[in-house]
Amino acid sequence: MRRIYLDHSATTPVDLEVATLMMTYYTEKYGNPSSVHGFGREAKQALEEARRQVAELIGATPQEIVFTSGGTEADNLAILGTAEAMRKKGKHLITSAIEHHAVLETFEYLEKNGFELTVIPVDAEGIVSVEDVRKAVRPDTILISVMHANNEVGAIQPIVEIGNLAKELGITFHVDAVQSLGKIPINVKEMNIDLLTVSSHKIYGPKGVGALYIRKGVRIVPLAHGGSQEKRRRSGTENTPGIIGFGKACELIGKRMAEDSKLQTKLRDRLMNGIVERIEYVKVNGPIGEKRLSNNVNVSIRFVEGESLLLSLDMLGIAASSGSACTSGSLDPSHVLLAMGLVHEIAHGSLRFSLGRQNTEEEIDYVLEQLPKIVERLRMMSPLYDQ
Amino acid sequence: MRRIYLDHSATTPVDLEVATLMMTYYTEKYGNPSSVHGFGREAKQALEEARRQVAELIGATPQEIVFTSGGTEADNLAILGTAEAMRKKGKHLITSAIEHHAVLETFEYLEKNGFELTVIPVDAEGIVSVEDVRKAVRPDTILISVMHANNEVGAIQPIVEIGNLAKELGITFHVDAVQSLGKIPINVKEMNIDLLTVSSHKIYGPKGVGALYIRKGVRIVPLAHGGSQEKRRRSGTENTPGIIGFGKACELIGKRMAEDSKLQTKLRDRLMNGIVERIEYVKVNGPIGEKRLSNNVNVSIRFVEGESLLLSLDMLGIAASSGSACTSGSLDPSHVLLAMGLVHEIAHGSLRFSLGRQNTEEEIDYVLEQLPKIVERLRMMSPLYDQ
Amino acid sequence: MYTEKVMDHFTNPRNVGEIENPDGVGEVGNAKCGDIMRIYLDIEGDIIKDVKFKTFGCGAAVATSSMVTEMVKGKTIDEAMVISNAAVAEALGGLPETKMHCSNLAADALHKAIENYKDNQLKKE
Amino acid sequence: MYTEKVMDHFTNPRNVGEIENPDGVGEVGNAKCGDIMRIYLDIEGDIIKDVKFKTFGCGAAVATSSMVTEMVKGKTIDEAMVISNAAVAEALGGLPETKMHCSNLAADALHKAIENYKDNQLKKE
Ligand SMILES: Cc1ncc(COP(=O)(O)O)c(C=O)c1O
Ligand SMILES: Cc1ncc(COP(=O)(O)O)c(C=O)c1O
Ligand code: FES
Ligand code: FES
Repeated sequence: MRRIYLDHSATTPVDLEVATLMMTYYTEKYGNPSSVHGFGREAKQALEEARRQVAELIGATPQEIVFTSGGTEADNLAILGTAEAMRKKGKHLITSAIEHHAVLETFEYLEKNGFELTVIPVDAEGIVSVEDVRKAVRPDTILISVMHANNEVGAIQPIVEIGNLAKELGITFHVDAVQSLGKIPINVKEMNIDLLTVSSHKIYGPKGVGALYIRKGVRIVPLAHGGSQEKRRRSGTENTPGIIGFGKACELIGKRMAEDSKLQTKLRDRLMNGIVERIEYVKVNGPIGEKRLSNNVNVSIRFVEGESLLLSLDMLGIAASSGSACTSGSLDPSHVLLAMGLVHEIAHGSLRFSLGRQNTEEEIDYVLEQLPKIVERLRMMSPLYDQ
Repeated sequence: MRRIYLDHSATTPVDLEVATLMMTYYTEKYGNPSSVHGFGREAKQALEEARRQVAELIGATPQEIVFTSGGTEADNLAILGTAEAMRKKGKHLITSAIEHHAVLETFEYLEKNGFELTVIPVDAEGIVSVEDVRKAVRPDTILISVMHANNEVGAIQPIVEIGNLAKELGITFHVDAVQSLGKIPINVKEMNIDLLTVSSHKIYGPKGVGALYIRKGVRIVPLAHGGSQEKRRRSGTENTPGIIGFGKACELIGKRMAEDSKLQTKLRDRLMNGIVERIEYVKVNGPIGEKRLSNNVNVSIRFVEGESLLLSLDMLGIAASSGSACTSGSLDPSHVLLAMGLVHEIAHGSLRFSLGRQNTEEEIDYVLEQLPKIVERLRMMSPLYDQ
Repeated sequence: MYTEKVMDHFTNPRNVGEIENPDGVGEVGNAKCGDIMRIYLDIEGDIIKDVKFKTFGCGAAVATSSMVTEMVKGKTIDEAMVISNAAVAEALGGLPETKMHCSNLAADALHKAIENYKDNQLKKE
Repeated sequence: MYTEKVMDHFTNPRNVGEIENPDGVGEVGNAKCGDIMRIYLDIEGDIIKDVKFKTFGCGAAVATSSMVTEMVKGKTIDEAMVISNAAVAEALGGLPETKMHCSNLAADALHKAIENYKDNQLKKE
């Protein structure tokens, strides 16, 4: 069976060059970077090279990069670490309604533990308004956290403007850039970002590796205790091969970003327009054009349910994802689509295709050929659909 | 230059079979295990197989295994998670003086935050007395944490007896088994262990992966917030290839444990006895015989300093480690050796060789040939040494 | 995640559709996830002669709908009334833990359709 | 972690040993890590004619000891007194951040040895 992978926002394959490099560090240069001997030194050196590569992609200095076990840990470290470090200064936190669970649930945990939280709404396209952020600020606000680009609908947020605001007000600014890294240029200095979350497995690097950029001078209380790795900001033997893979992936995507983006934008529009042309009662979710990630397609297909769509696509070897309640453990449909004002029933029938470097026009055309048939079949089964 | 790796307690190379398996999951079967489609399902399936493999090695059921980013995170999760879950029941914690930093520093953090801590001393061989643990128990004791085998001197602790005590008293019992896994048989049920920490990179698996065994019914508050991975006990996209590698490494070491142990015991004794015979003023640290890990050699060489020894060995391609202050960031010499009653100056000149599967007699003999010359040279330089 | 049997019933659902002038109709929405199912019955004497369904829902919802229609066809309404959610799930070779609630849809819609039939009978009398 | 120059001085330390009947001796222990260094001086007029050291310590301790002896040989004691820790570290091409304290050992022992020489001179007068 052919296999078409259109779920790159969930995770990407590891680049072969990256994987090959990692192999060396698994089986030959396997030293612990904390060790004094040659095995340790060669690992340490490669680790520091990776730190440089990650820093370069986001306009930071290597000393400002702390490696973690992924985006989730980096988000937690940023938010819990700031709250703990600043609790004497204030108790008010600001975030947006469309953040990833790793951000939202961490804030909700803090809210249950004595902090106060304002969740900024979004407009129908899924975009936060800078004015809303400004209005939410209080004298005791210690942290603003807004993602760079949303993982479900690809909506790019006005980070530069929020960064200016945060700087003007002297409030720590955290940005979850897991989905934008390698797709949109990032410069933490120019964007006035204090804390930035990135993750390796969304940019053709290995899973289980991420990093938090911590601007020089910004204090964070660590989550875990133990060894003095990462200048005491993150304990535990470093995942050296993983980190080295992440570094390499950053270097590669830095070079390829412009071209990748051009190609994927073309495929994205072909797919999005194709679906709208071929299927009735379809709504595109998220912004159109410049404000949308180059690899994101998100549509709601009325009268059918998301998991059924996914399963049907899967039987043809097409991998996608959905904001349907039925695909998640929680049984609530996508909080992002609901925040954008979609009713439950329509959010329920949403489908996300996220493109990657290896996708082809031919694959897109195959999806465009198959999807209408699937929708037709499911609609025939649906009590909500009356021809 | 030849390279002789004798630092397996710091980290091990990844088994080729393990690394090859991992490659498949990096580049081909790269799905996110939370995804509904085929890519996700094949990853999920392999993840669950790994969970079974880890569980089997320690006599647990798969549902009781939570994967983490390493031993440090597992230790933190066990200790912080129990303290948080049980804080209404009591505030008293018990651990030993020779625990790994990941355990000790986590307890010290809790001590600074309202808990009370008793640190049990050890005898001259580095072994905790069960009676001391019993005497330390109070009505409000909520957790006892004692490691299975010590990472510096290889001292194996009376875990069965402490487990019986903890069970009798109804106190949660955590064991850090990072160093014993794959070297001594472990059965969490028979040993009455409630929480057990293991780490992949000490058993020829990849770095950045570990697990916490949580006995069914024992409640733990998670460290991080976000996705609902690992039944909500550990959030973040799973490091699938790493976990799969860890599972395979568990399977392999389970099969090889008896033979590995026999071979390494022979090499260990050859090295330890050889050093004592060839060099004057040498003290073996830790127990001799049954109570010592099969792969650990630890000696204090008087009048010389540990880092100088390491560097000199390293120039000959021999990788070892030391309890010297000068090799650590903290500048305090090994807390383990100090707890065993060694004076600062002698602890300072300690050397650990930790053997692994690939070491040979010939390598040991090379060390035995070179080490006396190194010691001689450094002693000639030492103001403490008078012929 | 799903058994082969579930996938079979999802891919080739039995008895999809509507019955014109049915003797009983039952519709339920799953409060937990918002999925919806409708069942149509054609009853002669006490025997379920024909049954059809329409479902807006996940794979498990479709499969349990299909399965329950197969299970009741030709049965008496009393036999049908005692078919439980668990029985439907079991007939499919089991459902994932998080999907057990989906089987409620099918059994509940069936029971509602039978009650609707009984109501209709009462009204006719 | 160490520069080539540090490793060179560690491997081939200059001026290791003792001086019989030295004009000045200085010994310091590094409070931070417990390492120990002893410096022996042979002084004629104001000039350091010979210098030897013994060190119990880390690689950086040995290398800075060796380096400092090279730096002062042939110098006047006034010139030697102004040699700082930083100067020794710099002469070695730098030291890792966590190892900067090691350079204290060498400069401090040197200065102590010179003071000891001065004390001895005073006693002779
Ligand atoms: C926006 C966003 N933030 C955070 C995460 C979590 O990162 P990780 O999967 O590395 O834990 C993800 C990935 O799912 C994401 O899309
Ligand atoms: C006894 C012990 N516990 C915990 C750890 C930490 O495990 P990891 O290196 O996987 O973070 C180690 C490893 O150094 C160890 O030896
Ligand atoms: S019926 Fe909604 S999740 Fe199955
Ligand atoms: S002098 Fe002790 S660490 Fe260098």
